[in-house]
Amino acid sequence: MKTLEEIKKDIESCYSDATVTVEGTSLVVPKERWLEVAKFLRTHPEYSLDYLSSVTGVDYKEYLEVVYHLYSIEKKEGPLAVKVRTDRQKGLVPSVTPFWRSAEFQEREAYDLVGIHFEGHPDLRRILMWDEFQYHPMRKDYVQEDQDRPEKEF
Amino acid sequence: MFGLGVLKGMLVTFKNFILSYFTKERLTTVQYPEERIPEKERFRNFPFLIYDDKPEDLRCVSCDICAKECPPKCITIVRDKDEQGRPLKRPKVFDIDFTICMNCGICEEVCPFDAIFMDHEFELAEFGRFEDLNYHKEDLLKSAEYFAKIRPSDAARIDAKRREKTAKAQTETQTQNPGTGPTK
Amino acid sequence: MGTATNISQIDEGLRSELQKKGIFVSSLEDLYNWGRRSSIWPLQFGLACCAIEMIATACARYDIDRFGAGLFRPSPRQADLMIVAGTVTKKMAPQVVRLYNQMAEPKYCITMGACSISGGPFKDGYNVLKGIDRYIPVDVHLPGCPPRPEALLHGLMKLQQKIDSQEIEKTAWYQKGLKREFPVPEFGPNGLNPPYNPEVFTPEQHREITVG
Amino acid sequence: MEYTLKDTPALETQTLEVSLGPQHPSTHGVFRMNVTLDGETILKLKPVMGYLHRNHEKLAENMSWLGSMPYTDRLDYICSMTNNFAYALAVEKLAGLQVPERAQYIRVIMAELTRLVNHTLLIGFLLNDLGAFFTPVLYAFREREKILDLFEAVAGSRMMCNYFRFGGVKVDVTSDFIPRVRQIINKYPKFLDEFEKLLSENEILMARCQNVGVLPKELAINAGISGPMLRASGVPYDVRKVDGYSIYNRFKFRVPIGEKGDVYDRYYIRILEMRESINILDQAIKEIPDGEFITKEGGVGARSPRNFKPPKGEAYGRIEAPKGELGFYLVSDGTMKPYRYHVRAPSFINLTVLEDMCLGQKVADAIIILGSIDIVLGEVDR
Repeated sequence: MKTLEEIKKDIESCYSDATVTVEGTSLVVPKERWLEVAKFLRTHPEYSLDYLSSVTGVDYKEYLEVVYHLYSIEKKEGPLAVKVRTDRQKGLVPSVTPFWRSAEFQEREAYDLVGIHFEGHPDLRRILMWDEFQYHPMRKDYVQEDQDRPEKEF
Repeated sequence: MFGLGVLKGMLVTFKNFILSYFTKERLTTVQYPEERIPEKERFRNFPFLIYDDKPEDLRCVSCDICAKECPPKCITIVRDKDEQGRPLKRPKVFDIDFTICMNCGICEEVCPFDAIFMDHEFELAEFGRFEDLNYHKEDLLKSAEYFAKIRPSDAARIDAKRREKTAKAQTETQTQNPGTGPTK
Repeated sequence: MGTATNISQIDEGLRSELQKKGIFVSSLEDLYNWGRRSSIWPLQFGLACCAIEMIATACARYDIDRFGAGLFRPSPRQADLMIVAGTVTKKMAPQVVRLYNQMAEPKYCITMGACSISGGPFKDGYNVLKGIDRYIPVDVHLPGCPPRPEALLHGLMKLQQKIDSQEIEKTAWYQKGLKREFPVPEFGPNGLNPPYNPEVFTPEQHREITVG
Repeated sequence: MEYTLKDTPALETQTLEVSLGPQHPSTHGVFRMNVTLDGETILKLKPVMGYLHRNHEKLAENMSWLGSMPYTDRLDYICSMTNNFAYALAVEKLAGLQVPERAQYIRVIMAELTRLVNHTLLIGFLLNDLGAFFTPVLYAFREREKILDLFEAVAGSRMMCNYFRFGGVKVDVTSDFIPRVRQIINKYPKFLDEFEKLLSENEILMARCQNVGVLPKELAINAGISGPMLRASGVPYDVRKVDGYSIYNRFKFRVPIGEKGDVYDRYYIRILEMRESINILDQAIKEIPDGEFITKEGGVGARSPRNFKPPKGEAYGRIEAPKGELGFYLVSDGTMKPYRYHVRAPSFINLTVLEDMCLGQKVADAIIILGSIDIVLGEVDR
C-alpha cells in the first residue's frame, strides 16, 4: 500500500484543483471533489479499492464528518481511511452508492443517527429509529426524553 | 436410488435412538430440581458483600470505586457517619439493583479491598420488581466461610494475600514505633 | 395474586387415611390448577440474547418439557405464557403489548433477564424501554443477564406455585365480562406516548446515585 | 357465448403486501421483511430493522474503555469471545499495547471454539427454517453445551464471557483446560461426520437449497459482503489470511471456497470451515507456551480501568468473526471515555443483498436465504 503522501500526489496529478490533505492516518477530501476521488480510487488499476468496509458518521461539535475505510480485494491491501467533512446545519455529502453498494445501509444509518444527508442515495430513509422520530440521537447535543415524566405531559 | 440420502439421515436418527438405551453418556438431560450440574468455581452471577467474623464488620470501606466502575451503574453507596458527623469507613447504605446488574464481574476486579465477590446463587426469581429485586446491604451479606466453600482456590489465594499484607503492616508498625509492641 | 399456599378445605389427616386405602381426595380447584400449571404453552417469542438461553432450556440438557412447557406456540392465540426474553426497545414495545393483548386469558408473563425487567444494562439507551411492566402486568421477574437455563426453570416453577395458589372465583380473568385490553403506545417525536400505562405502573421515586 | 379457456383475459392477480414481521419464527429474532408477493413469488422485499437497536454506541460514549467490554458480548450474542477479540485488538492498536505469547494462543483457541459454536448453531437454525423442525437444533445444542461448559469454567459465564482485556486475557486458563479442549477436538470430527451423514446428502435439502439465492461474485464484493457468504461466492478473502492479525499466520489452515454461491454452498462452506477450525485448534494446543497471560506495562491492570487513557487518535481494528468481518472504529480524545465508538457489523452489511437474492424466489426460499446469511439481531441493530 503506498503511503498517504504518494496517494495524495497521485490524486492531485489527476485532478488539479482537489485540495486533498493528509491528517494523521487518513486522507481528508473536500466534499465537492469526493465523487471524482472515489471514482479514481475505485477504478484506477494501481489502487482498485473495490471493497468499502465501513462508513461512519461522527459529530465533532463544529462539523460533521464521514469516515470511509476502503480495502482492495485482489491486492489484499490494508485500510485507506478517507474523511469527508460537512457543516452541522445542512450536512450534505455526495453518496458513494454508485461505486460501492455496501454504502447503502451504512449511509442510511449515518443519516439516521448523526443526521448527514447523502445526496444521490437511492432511498434515504431512517434505518434504525422509527420514521416519526425527529432527532438524530448520536449527536452530542441530543437530549433524551424522560420516561418517568408525570401524566399531564402526555 | 432417489431416497438414499433421506434414508441415511433416518439411519443416523435411528442409531442415536437405539444407542441411547445403551450408552449412559448419550442421556444428557439433567433433572434440574433434584439433580444439578456440578457448579464451576469461576461461575459469576450476582455480587455479594463479604464479612469476616460478624456481619457488622464488613471488609467494604465504601470507597465507591465499584460504584464508579460499574458499567450499567447499579450500585448505590451512602457512607456512614458517626454522631459528630465525621464519615466512617463503613457503608450505611449499599444497594445493588439486581434488575440492572449484568453479572460482568468488573466490581470484583476493581475492588482494592477484596470486599465484593460474584456469587453462584442463581435461583432469584421474584414476584415484585421494586420491593424484592433491589437488594440492600443486609441481603447482600455472606460470610467468608461461604466464600471459601464456593470458590476454594480464589479464597485461598486472597486469604494468603491478606495475611501477608496484615503481617507486613504489623512489621512496619513495629519498625516505626518499636516501643509500643504490635498494635492491631 | 398472593402466594399463600392453597388452603383447600380438606383435612390432612382424612386425606392421608384415604390415600392409604388408595382413594385420592382433591378439591376441584386443586385439580383445575394442577391441570393448568402442568401444561403452560409458552409463546415462541425471542427478542435477544435471553432467547438463545430460552432455546437452550428447550433443548436436551435442561429440557423445559419436563415441566409441560415445551410446546412453543408461534401464534399468541394458542399460547398462555409470554416469556419476554430480551431487550424491549421502544420500537418493539407496541408489538409486545399487541401480542399480549392477543393472548387468550388466563395468560401469564415472565420477564426473563434484566433488560425486560428494567432496561437492564441498556437502560440509559434512547431507544430502550425501561422495563415491559410499564405497559403489561408481569407475574414473575427473573433477574440475570442472561439467567441460566436452570434459573428460567426455577422461574417457571415459581409461576407454577403462583398458579397453584390461585382461587378460581377470586382471580381477575374469571369474573364475568372482563375486558383486559392494555392500550398500545404510539410512536411520538422523541419516544412513546404514553410513556407508561398509569393503571399498571407507578414510577418508583428516582433514587439518586452517589457516583461521581 | 360459450365460454372457452382461450378467451379468458390474463388472470389479473393482485400483489399482496405481507410483513414477515418482527415476531416471526423464521426471522432469528426481531427482524422484519416487507414483502410484496405475486402469489408465492416475491416482487419486492424491503428489510426493516431497528427493533433491537439498543444504542450500544451511544452508551459506550459515556463509559470507560473497559466498561464497554461486557457490552461487546451482547453484540453478537452467539459468539461473545470473537466480539471481545475484535474490541481488544482495536484498542490495542489505538494504545499500542503488546500481547504476550500465551495470551495470543489462548485468544486464538477461544476464537476458534466460538467459530465451532456459531457454525453448528447456524446449521441447526437453517435446517429449522427448512422444515426439519427441531432435530438438527437438538444435535447442535448438544455440542454447544460441551463448549459452553468450557467457557463457563474458564471465563465465568456461559454466553457473556467478558474474558479479554487490553493486552491479554482477564485470568489464566484452568489447569484442565488443554485436556478438555483436546477431548472436544477428538470428538468433534465424529459429530461433524454424523451431522453430514444426517444432512448433506439429504435430497430434500439439496432440492430446496441448490440454485436458490445465488449471489454473484462481483455483487458480493461490491456490496461489502464478508465472511463465509463472500467465500461461498468464490472470492478467496479471509481476514485471518489477509491481515494475519494476532498469531494466525503461524497456523497452516486452508480457506474453503464455494463456486455457485447458492444456499447449499453457504451451508457446506460452514461445515468445511468447522473442520479447518479443528485443524487450527489442534495446532494451537500443541504449541501453547507458558508465561504471563496479560501484559504488565500499560495493560489495563484490573485495578483501575478509569485510569486507562489511550493517546489521542483513531484506530480501525477488524477480525474474521464467524459471521464475517467485524470491525471497531474507535476515536479517542485522550480521556477515559471513547469520543466515537463504531461497530462495523458483518450481519448488518450482509443484509444489503437480501433483496437481490430473493427477487423471483418463493416466500419459503426467502426464509432459507435469510437463514443462510446468518444474521444475529444484536449485531444488526447494535
